[in-house]
Amino acid sequence: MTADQARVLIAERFSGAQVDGAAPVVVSVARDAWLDLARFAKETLGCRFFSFLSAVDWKDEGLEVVCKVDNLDAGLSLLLKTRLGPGVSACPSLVPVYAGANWMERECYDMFGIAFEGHPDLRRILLGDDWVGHPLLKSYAVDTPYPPYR
Amino acid sequence: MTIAAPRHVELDYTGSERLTMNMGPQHPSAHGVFRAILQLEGETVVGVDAVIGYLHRCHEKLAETLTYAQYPSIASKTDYVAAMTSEFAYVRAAEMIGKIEVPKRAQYLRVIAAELQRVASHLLWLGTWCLDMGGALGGGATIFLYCIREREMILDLFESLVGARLLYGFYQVGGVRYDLPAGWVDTCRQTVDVIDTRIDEYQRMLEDNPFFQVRTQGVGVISRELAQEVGIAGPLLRGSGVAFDIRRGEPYSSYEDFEFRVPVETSGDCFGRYKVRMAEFRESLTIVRQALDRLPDGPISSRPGLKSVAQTRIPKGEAYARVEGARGEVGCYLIADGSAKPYRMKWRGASFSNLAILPHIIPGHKVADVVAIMGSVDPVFGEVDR
Amino acid sequence: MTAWLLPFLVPFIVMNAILGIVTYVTLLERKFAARMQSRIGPYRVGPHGLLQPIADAIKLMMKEDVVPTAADRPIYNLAPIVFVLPCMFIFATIPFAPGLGVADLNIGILFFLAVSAMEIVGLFMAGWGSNNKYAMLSAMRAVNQVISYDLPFIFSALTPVLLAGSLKLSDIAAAQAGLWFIFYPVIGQLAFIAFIVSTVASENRAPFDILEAESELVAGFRVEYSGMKFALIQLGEYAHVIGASFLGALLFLGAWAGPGPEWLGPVWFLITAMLIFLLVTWVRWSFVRIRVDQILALSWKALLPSTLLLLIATAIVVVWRGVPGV
Amino acid sequence: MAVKGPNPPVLTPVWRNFKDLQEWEALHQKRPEGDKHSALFERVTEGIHSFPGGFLVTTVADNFFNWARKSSVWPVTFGLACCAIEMMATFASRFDVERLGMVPWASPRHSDLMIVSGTVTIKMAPMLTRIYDQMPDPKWAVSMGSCANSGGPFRHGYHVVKGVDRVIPVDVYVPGCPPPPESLLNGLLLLQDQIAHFRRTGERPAPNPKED
Repeated sequence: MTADQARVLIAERFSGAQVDGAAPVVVSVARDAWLDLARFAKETLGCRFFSFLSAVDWKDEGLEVVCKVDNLDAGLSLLLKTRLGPGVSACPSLVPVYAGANWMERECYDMFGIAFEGHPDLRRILLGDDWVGHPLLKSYAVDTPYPPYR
Repeated sequence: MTIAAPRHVELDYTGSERLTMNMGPQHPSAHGVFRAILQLEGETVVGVDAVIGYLHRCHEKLAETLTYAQYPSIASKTDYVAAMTSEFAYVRAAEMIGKIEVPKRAQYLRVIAAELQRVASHLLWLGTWCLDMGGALGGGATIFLYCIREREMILDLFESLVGARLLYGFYQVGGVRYDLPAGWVDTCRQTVDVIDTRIDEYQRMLEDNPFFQVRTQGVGVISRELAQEVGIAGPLLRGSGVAFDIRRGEPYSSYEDFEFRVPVETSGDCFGRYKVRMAEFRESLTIVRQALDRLPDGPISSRPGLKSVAQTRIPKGEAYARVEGARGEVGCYLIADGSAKPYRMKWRGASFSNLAILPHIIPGHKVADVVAIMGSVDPVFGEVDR
Repeated sequence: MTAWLLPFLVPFIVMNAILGIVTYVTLLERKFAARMQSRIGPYRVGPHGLLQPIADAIKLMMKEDVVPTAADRPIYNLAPIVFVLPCMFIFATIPFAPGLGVADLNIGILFFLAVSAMEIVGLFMAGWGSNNKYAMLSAMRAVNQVISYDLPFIFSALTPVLLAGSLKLSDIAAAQAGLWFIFYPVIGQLAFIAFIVSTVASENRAPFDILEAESELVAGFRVEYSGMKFALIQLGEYAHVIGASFLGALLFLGAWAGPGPEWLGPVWFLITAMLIFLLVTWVRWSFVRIRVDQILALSWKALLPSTLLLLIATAIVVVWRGVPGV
Repeated sequence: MAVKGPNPPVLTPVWRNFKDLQEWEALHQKRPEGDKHSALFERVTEGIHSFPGGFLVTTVADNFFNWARKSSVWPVTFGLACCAIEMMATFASRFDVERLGMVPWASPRHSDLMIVSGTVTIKMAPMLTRIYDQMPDPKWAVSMGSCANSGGPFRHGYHVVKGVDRVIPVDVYVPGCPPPPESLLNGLLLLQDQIAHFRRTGERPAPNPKED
């Protein structure tokens, strides 16, 4: 499975997807097709290796979820992206497809406040349970004090 | 195949109580600040909840406030046991976006530093793992102290190269910061030879030892499928039978010039991971020898004479760079917006993914195995919590 | 010296000598371990670190005595004493030279083995009374382990008893005047190995120190003890190991039999006992710890049957030769 | 799970308004009531001290006990971050703090010294205080590395406590990022000097009694 074949297959299956790049192949889809894309990447393209999942805060344009999966045997890398849209912070969870998404999505929830629908155990992972706010949002100051430690 | 959420093993247990035991955050075998909430039935662990974040130092947020010249020395504080490789990932991501050429000599110097760092990191892993299994008041302490002895030799090399022992700031965008001091190459050759013989000693000490074998063989087995799906990398992945090494799969920094073997074990248990790491020691030493032999002359940086910290500017773009760290795939997903600072940085810590395997493999083992498995995973909490 | 003073004076001397030996044995072990690990070990406190044990003891005495709120107070406070007493009693029957001992009972070895197994009571009290999960788990492991290893310990100690034909420790020592039991063909060596293994295990030393288990259970049953109580527990552990080393020297290494005049006997005894102690220490600092189920399997499946067979074989040999003794 | 609303409003940073030194003075911890002794012990020593010539006994005893305390300072193995690796190197063969009588113990109940080696985060700070409270008196704390001293390179982070002295009282500060083992060793020697001047009243002397 080369990057070209993968591009063609993705373009056939997902009509609204933007596909470019070679290493990694960057695929952007709508939020509804997110879970399908991951399942397709795993089952059809053979990308079994789950590398990471994170998000980017594009200020007014809203949040974007980024995920990278690999086909280690063929040397194919996919960078999957989906824009959630302004003001939306909910996204389908990838845990049913990739077990490794569990902690990554918890971290993403912790840092961006994205509620992953269908996640078995969505709670904060890095910060304490009583933390207020989601630090990696651009609206959060890096030196926000936290009483009583400050 | 979908792997279900962490399994709970039900035993034939007639008692009415389960013991909830906290391991950590301050625990001798936690390798830092890790808390595992274990559910015990007698001595057997039936469930584990891992609590991390005790060392969350806001790396990703701070990276947005620091320039490309400043951040590499902070990046070394993510994986502080193998600081050289964690700087490498960040610098490489910036170079990929900016399409910055790195001189050949700088590439070789990077390889030498990264491979020596891998040896140092694996030495610390061997020491602390045996410390976990043998106890601070037992045989493990002896091996630990031997390993630290060899690690000090490599740290001496780094100290004469960079001036620091643990966290370096050696890599910079476009090259490396310092050239080799006089006589360094000879000292390095001697050190490499000494460490090679010492590793033989450890192998003889450990592998023939029946106590060591019964503690490691068949303990903490990770299947090939589970390993890929959770995304564990490095020696753990290779210990589970997947022959994948980024240095071989997508060579960076002139790794294609060197001959080395990618060790693979199919057993997937602690002993398999041990064998992989022991083989990696040798391969790293081989690479260091080759790089020292073929070290080309030339400049050490394509952007010499850095005058201000904000001088390095990267055009708009994004890239994901990964390097093969001592614990696996250390990745840096960088989005640049054309200013002196990145817009967003995501750090893919190898230990974070590796640690996520624990809830899948620990249930069903004894309490004593928990520390053996923890040690074989070799987490560094700077990288887990970032 | 009046006769009524003697029963008080001799135990007093023996007790204090033992305390001195136990205190300095900690230094010996630390120096020995440091040399094994290419370190120096205690060096700066007094000349060559010779005052180190004294400083440690005084410091521990001056520490605050913390009792956890949730602890079972009577049991928690009593446990160190219950733990130390048997470890001190075991020296009662050991003759340090012909006629020099507190009480040379005619069932001396039986007394030793019985009392030495009693430390588990104090140990379990400590684990239970601390109301700490680590301590509790450690106490459970300790009971398992001590029960499993006392049998091979006793069987291997009985082999010299059969060879000497007496339960009296001074008789066993005297029987080795010609040939130390460790040099007794085949049986002697096997019994010695079994004795060392079960000593290491029943004294809870690494690699069988699952109840202390630094890396799993932090410090095991004594995790909540601080100050003087911790010092007592440490003292008891070391006294027990030293007691077992003396027993080993007495059973296998000829006790006070050695070259030189007769008054050198106690010195030889001390040296051979220290040799056994260093052997145990050597084992301690070179192996990784094994798991609790493996430890129990080793005892019940390997050590117990083999020591039992050895005992039977010894009995056959003794009957066949017709006379006890070498 | 329900869709979340818009992002929470920006919280205004407050601590920038402080000057660092004033802030430190206001926030750093003092030892609340000295070190604990039993009331009986206090009364007995007071009695001896008030006898004519009794001060000889008490001062000699003080010196003797302080010698014992400083000769066997047992640190708790408490590694937080990068500095913990250098702390391990200090305990290892080349630097070997056991020469000075230091044995690392795993349980805080057996220890006298806490080496805070690394960044203290807000999630870790309650655990750190708890471990400090578990140690029996008299106890000491060494703050190792700039992160523990002041927050270091992570001072501006939202999840970092800006110096461990805001959580527990500290006796010796060791600078460096991370401090090499030589530095830590020097800090431990300074601590020993300080312990040698420890007084029965529970007062602590100035950090460095040695005159160069």
